[in-house]
Amino acid sequence: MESAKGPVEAAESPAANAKGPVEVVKPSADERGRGEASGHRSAGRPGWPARLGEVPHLGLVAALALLAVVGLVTVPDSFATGSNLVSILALAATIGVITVGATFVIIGGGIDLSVGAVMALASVWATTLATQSYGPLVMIVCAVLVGAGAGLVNGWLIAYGRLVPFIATLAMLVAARGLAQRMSDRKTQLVQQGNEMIVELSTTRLLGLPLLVYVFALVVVAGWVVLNRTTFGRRTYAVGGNPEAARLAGIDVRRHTVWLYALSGLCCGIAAVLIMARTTTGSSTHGDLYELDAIAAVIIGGTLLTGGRGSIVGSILGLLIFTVITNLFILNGLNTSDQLIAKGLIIVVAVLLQRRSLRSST
Amino acid sequence: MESAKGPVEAAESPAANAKGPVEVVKPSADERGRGEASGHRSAGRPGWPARLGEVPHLGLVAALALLAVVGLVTVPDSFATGSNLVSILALAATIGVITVGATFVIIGGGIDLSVGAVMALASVWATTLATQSYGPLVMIVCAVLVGAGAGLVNGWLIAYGRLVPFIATLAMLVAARGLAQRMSDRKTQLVQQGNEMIVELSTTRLLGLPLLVYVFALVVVAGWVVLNRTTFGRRTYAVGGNPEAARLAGIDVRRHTVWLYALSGLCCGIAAVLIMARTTTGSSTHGDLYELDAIAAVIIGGTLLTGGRGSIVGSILGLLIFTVITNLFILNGLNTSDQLIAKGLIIVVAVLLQRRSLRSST
Amino acid sequence: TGNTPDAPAAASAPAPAATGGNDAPGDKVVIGFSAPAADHGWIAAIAKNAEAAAKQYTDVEFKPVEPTNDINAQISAVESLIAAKVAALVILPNDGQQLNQIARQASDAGIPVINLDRVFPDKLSYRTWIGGDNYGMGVAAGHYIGKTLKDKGVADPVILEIQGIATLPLTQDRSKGFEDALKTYGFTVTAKQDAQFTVESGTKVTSNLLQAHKKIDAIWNHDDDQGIGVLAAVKEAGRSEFFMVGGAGSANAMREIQADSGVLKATVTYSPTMAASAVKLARLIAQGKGMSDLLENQVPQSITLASETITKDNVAKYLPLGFES
Amino acid sequence: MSENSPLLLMKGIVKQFPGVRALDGVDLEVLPGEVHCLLGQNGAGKSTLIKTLAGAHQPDEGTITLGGEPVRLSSPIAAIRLGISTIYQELDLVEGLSVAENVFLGHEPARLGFVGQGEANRATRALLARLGHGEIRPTTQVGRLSPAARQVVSMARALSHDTRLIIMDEPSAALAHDEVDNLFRIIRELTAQGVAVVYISHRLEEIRQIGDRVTVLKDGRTVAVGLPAKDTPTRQIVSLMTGRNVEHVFPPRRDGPATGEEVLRVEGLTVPGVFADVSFAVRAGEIVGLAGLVGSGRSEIIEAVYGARRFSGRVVVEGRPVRRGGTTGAVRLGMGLAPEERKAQALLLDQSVTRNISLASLGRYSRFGWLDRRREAEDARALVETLDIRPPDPDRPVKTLSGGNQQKAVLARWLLNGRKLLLLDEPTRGVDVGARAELYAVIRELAEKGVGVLLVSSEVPEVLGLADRVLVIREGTIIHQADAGDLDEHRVLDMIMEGSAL
Ligand SMILES: Nc1ncnc2c1ncn2[C@@H]1O[C@H](COP(=O)(O)OP(=O)(O)OP(=O)(O)O)[C@@H](O)[C@H]1O
Ligand SMILES: Nc1ncnc2c1ncn2[C@@H]1O[C@H](COP(=O)(O)OP(=O)(O)OP(=O)(O)O)[C@@H](O)[C@H]1O
Ligand SMILES: O[C@@H]1[C@H](O)[C@H](O)CO[C@H]1O
Ligand SMILES: [Mg+2]
Ligand SMILES: [Mg+2]
Repeated sequence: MESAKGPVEAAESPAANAKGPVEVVKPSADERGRGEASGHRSAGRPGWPARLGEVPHLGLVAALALLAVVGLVTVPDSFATGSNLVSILALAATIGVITVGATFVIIGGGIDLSVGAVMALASVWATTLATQSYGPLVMIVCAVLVGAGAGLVNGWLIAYGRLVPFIATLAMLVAARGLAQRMSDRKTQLVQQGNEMIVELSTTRLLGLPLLVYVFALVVVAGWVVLNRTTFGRRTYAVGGNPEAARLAGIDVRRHTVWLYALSGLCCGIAAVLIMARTTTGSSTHGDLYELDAIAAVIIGGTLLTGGRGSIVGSILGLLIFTVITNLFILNGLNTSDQLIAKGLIIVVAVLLQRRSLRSST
Repeated sequence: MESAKGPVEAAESPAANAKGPVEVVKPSADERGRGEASGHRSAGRPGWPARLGEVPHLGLVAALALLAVVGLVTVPDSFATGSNLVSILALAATIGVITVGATFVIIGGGIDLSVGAVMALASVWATTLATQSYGPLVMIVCAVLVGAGAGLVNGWLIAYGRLVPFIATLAMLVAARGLAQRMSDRKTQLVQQGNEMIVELSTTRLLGLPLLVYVFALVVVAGWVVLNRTTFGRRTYAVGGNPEAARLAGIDVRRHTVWLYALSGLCCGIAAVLIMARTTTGSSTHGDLYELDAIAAVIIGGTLLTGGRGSIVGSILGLLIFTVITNLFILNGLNTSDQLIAKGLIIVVAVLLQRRSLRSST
Repeated sequence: TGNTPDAPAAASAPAPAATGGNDAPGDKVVIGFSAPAADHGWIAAIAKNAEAAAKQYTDVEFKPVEPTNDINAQISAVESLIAAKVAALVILPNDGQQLNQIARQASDAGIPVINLDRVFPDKLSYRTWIGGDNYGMGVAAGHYIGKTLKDKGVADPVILEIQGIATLPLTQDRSKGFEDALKTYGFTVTAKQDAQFTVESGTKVTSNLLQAHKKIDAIWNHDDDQGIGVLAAVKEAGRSEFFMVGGAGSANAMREIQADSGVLKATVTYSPTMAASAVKLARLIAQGKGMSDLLENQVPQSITLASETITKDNVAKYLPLGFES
Repeated sequence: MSENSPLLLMKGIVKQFPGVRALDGVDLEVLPGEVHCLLGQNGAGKSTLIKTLAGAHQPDEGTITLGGEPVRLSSPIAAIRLGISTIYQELDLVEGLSVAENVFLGHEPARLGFVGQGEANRATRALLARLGHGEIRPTTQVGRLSPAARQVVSMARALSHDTRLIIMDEPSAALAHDEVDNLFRIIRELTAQGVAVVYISHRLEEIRQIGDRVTVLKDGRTVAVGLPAKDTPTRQIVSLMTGRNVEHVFPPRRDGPATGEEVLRVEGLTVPGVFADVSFAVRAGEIVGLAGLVGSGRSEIIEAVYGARRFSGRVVVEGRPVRRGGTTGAVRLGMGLAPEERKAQALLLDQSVTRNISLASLGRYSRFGWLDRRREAEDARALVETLDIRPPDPDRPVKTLSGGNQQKAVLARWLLNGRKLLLLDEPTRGVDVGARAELYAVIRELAEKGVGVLLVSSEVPEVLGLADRVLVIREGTIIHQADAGDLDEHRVLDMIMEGSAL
């Protein structure tokens, strides 16, 4: 686009030039031989979304709506009830918290396969008789610390040990499950009497919703705020999008990477508290295959597996799609085989829908 | 950074993928940011082998040797016996065949999570009473076709449907397992009398080795030749390394992508035959979590998850490490928990060893 | 198959049989052992019981191999035991059909195979089978539920079934037994879902099922390990209009039954003590001994444990046998 | 087709990108055997035009006629088959493959799918020899080559096809002086055989040397066709390109030696195998230029100073030493780096201009980590205006900007947070004359405000015109230092090539 300023000025003191962008779009450009198209070129479409990752998640919402319609048609009595919605949210809460952490890691260009195993380990550690003897608050702190600690190890191996994230977190997956089995002697550890506060997260309701749904909501909001409103979030996009550029801009990429995995581990620790609340147990079998579910939710939500782009809202929508699918299947009494087939198809359709909406909105 | 995967994305915004080519402009990735550079790192000096992927896999060989020493020390009587080596190879064969396909897909910039499920589906389809009535050859053809067909669907969804590989193949994983369960009515299907030819692949020995080890070897050799000596292999590196460059060089990136996944599916079909031979059954439960094992083997073998670099030999060495670990555990009678912990640690150590050997040789 | 609650649990008693001098040291034998990965209480108890039984004997060298859920790896594990020329093999296969060939190889090589729990289809593959009665378990649960509902005079009851791993033949046997027994009362299963034998999946499936069915009369849950999750979901939903029957007989389930504070009113046994018995049988067979209580000179070809129904009334007697999940 | 009928005719080509009309009715006519130069400012649409010609983009409107026949170039392979080969602006090579594999990518000599690698290597060796670069081995992996060598490989690839038209999009941007001469020799060879060349460059003197006719693009339209390349006055070309006259290319230098405080002192700086024992100083308000051949180690020196690579020796900024191998400290000490490869090393391509600008100054906009996004946006907008980044839309993803404007965005990043020392590596690579003048002015103004500047450029006139003092580097050592006014282009070229003219 052409500038309207005089040649000499341009050459000698561009900084002095105070011309605003509006002027450029003005028809004054006309004289220089470019009419309408000029403004068009320069300004782009009005309402062009600032960040691609934050394109309104129309496709996902559409997919969810479609699922809701299916629910209303096939199981009208049970689907749209308050208690079913609560149940869906409660189901989504555990993986949901993990998905928030996974979104950070993936936007930051990494991947965390260890989430389910770390959650299991945290749940086991927090429910050993030794830990339980200190009461519920210590149990919660323990779960969160174990999660964050495992995350730190992941981050350290990746950032300073220079292991590929896939391998480092796969090793953590395997080792954390082993450790969880060892600690629990492969037994399911019940939350003991006196520590029911933990279980009450699931049984106590506030305004009709179990407390753990509030925990979930809190984590999502906190995640959103950190990702979109803080320097940490901004750096996460930079580190994932172009680590070299981030480094040359003075960001300590390695340290940031460590924090990203620690954050993911922290989320696993919180998720461990929720799963303890829901199942009343800590167990080395908790969280099996969560890694696939969490990553799938993140990707369906529009985050690039290569990093640098994505959003929390998308991930949570992606996760809700999965949760609603399972809910619908069971409400309809489908057997597992048919569930699996249908789930595969729905994933494909949801993503295609999303793509279509992205395309038409650009 | 724009995804190095999804050929299509790159095709749409060529400007975006500048990252690939320039990154290595300064081979000194050494101090730059991320651990990922494993493959990169080896760049550097003259006299270095032409393709990075084919860097002598010193670290891997060292890790294997170390494991062998552990075996010789802890279980001297049973480890170094002929029959144990045969057993290791037979154990490696099934995933090994799959790993060859996975190596292609990953070098080509993709990922295939559906391998285990597709193998299960192929094994079930080939062992239905209907298929079995046509005899063993038809069973084999059926398995291979089902595998390749599923791969084609994957490839099509990714190349033309523009789904992210992770999602498309995850959907296939889920759907193929469901379909396998449905076809088999969740029952294990025995290879019938008259079709023992299949089972003989595992029981008949030639020069002391069961036939299926030869099948494995054949697939590895064929994979190596295709990857290193044909235009298809050459283009696989190009499509994975810089899809935009490949497109501009006149390669039909999408079609190539379809073939890559078809190849992976084909390998799953062959693996299905081997698992039928080994277990004398087709079952929807076969191949559980093979995807993680195969991908881990490929990555430990030095193939970049971002595509464009890698080798068959590395993948097979990576797989052998895993197999020998399992074998050692079996021989030592370790309990599961300790095994898992040990396995996690060994993975980390193996990769660090590999990295060290790479570093010291540059 | 018995669901008589007061039948003595002889076969499942872990205490050493004190008869006939069978426990006197004999030839030294190596007994190989292979089972699925101990990822839940029942299987863990299996491994533990086997080991404990072996420890009782100075003449037994116990050689367990890596427990795994990967068929391919279990085949390799058994291969390594064959190569080690053990005197007898105790195998709990991940899938009897899939492991049949390798068990057959062992038998052909002259190693007696004691097949535990999940059965090999080919009788030439094993010397003796010992296991629970899966069909009988279903029958026991079906009778308990059927009779209770009939007594209450419920017509057209909503009966739910929560299975374990759906792809296991034993699950299918259990469901069949359940269905058959209910039929005798004119009842059918309203809905069923499978829950992977894990606590978490028990919670997940149940909380959805509770949404699908606003009024339930009875639930049979196949497995007491996953049952902890099932009960948690019930508690979370605050539902109590129905009663529930468990499966396998974990100590935890028995305590719940004893306390009688929740929906769990009974469980039908499937005792992991069978592993201890299997090791004992393996020793006898390897040493060429018979079972001294029986007249025959040899150990029988198959032993099926009875599935017993544990309720509040008889739970005290069973509690010591319950395994910790 | 007769001698003088055009080989290629493009008429009314339109190409629309989301939000951008990159081509708005472009005409182009190329005769057989001529070197047809395409000129235009950054973002004028040159690359887009040649991509439609290469089959890489599909035009929305317009016709293309080749050798008198209307053609549809539906894919790169279609264009290649019609005898059009292209050297793209972004070096599009596959790093993991060898030189020969890259050259024959997509048309490998093969029998039954098996590559005749020997044959490919031989043919590649011949092509490289013809290009005057016999030293590049066909089996070397491209990832290990310097940018200049890669450019040669791209060229070899273009020549490996049977072509009648070769498009070169800024082929000289990564080349040093002597390399450019070599390139011109090859172009002359080609045109002598009747092959036409479409040549894009921002260096007008090159156009003069090699070009026959010139087409000028501005804002996605053709504004001049078929101007004689040798004798159209520069003033006319520039004003066609920019719509105005650019009078002073280089801003006037301050008189006398720099008297400011020393901001940077480098002593005995060494990175083994790349450069050794480099010592110099930069004062506040001074622009110090590093002149040298491509590959002489200038970028490495700058990166070492910035702490981006390990080194031995001492780097001191305002009395405080720089830690080796950590850029965070360098930024904290007040340094800023505009690296050589802006896309790979500086930009977050998917992100908005604003976010790219603020990346190194996030601390300024945050309290306890919380970002003040309003202030961030205001400052970014102000810088977009000050530097005249076009289009002036700070929310646009930076990847949709043309090269020159991307470079301005990188500079804006460091203008935002008041640097004491700026390290500029090839700040005008691929930047058009108009924008160049603006960049020069910005750099000079910064110096006037007391910023120390260390400048690397492969264009000797640029170093001489902009810098106060020049360090001449050859093979990793400083062989000469002088005030820019005491040097001329010839002397510097002699020194960097021969190292003798001390
Ligand atoms: N893939 C794309 N998506 C959106 N806009 C694009 C894309 N490619 C180019 N543009 C826009 O089209 C216009 C023309 O760009 P082009 O790259 O052709 O310019 P150029 O003349 O080659 O500039 P330079 O000299 O900087 O290389 C610019 O405004 C650019 O931002
Ligand atoms: N990590 C490395 N290992 C070995 N050699 C290297 C490494 N990095 C750079 N080099 C070599 O060091 C020399 C200096 O390169 P450098 O990029 O600094 O040159 P330059 O003067 O900046 O030229 P250009 O204009 O291409 O940037 C080159 O020969 C380059 O190939
Ligand atoms: O039969 C047993 C059990 O009953 C248990 O519940 C799960 O594992 C099976 O093998
Ligand atoms: Mg261009
Ligand atoms: Mg340089």
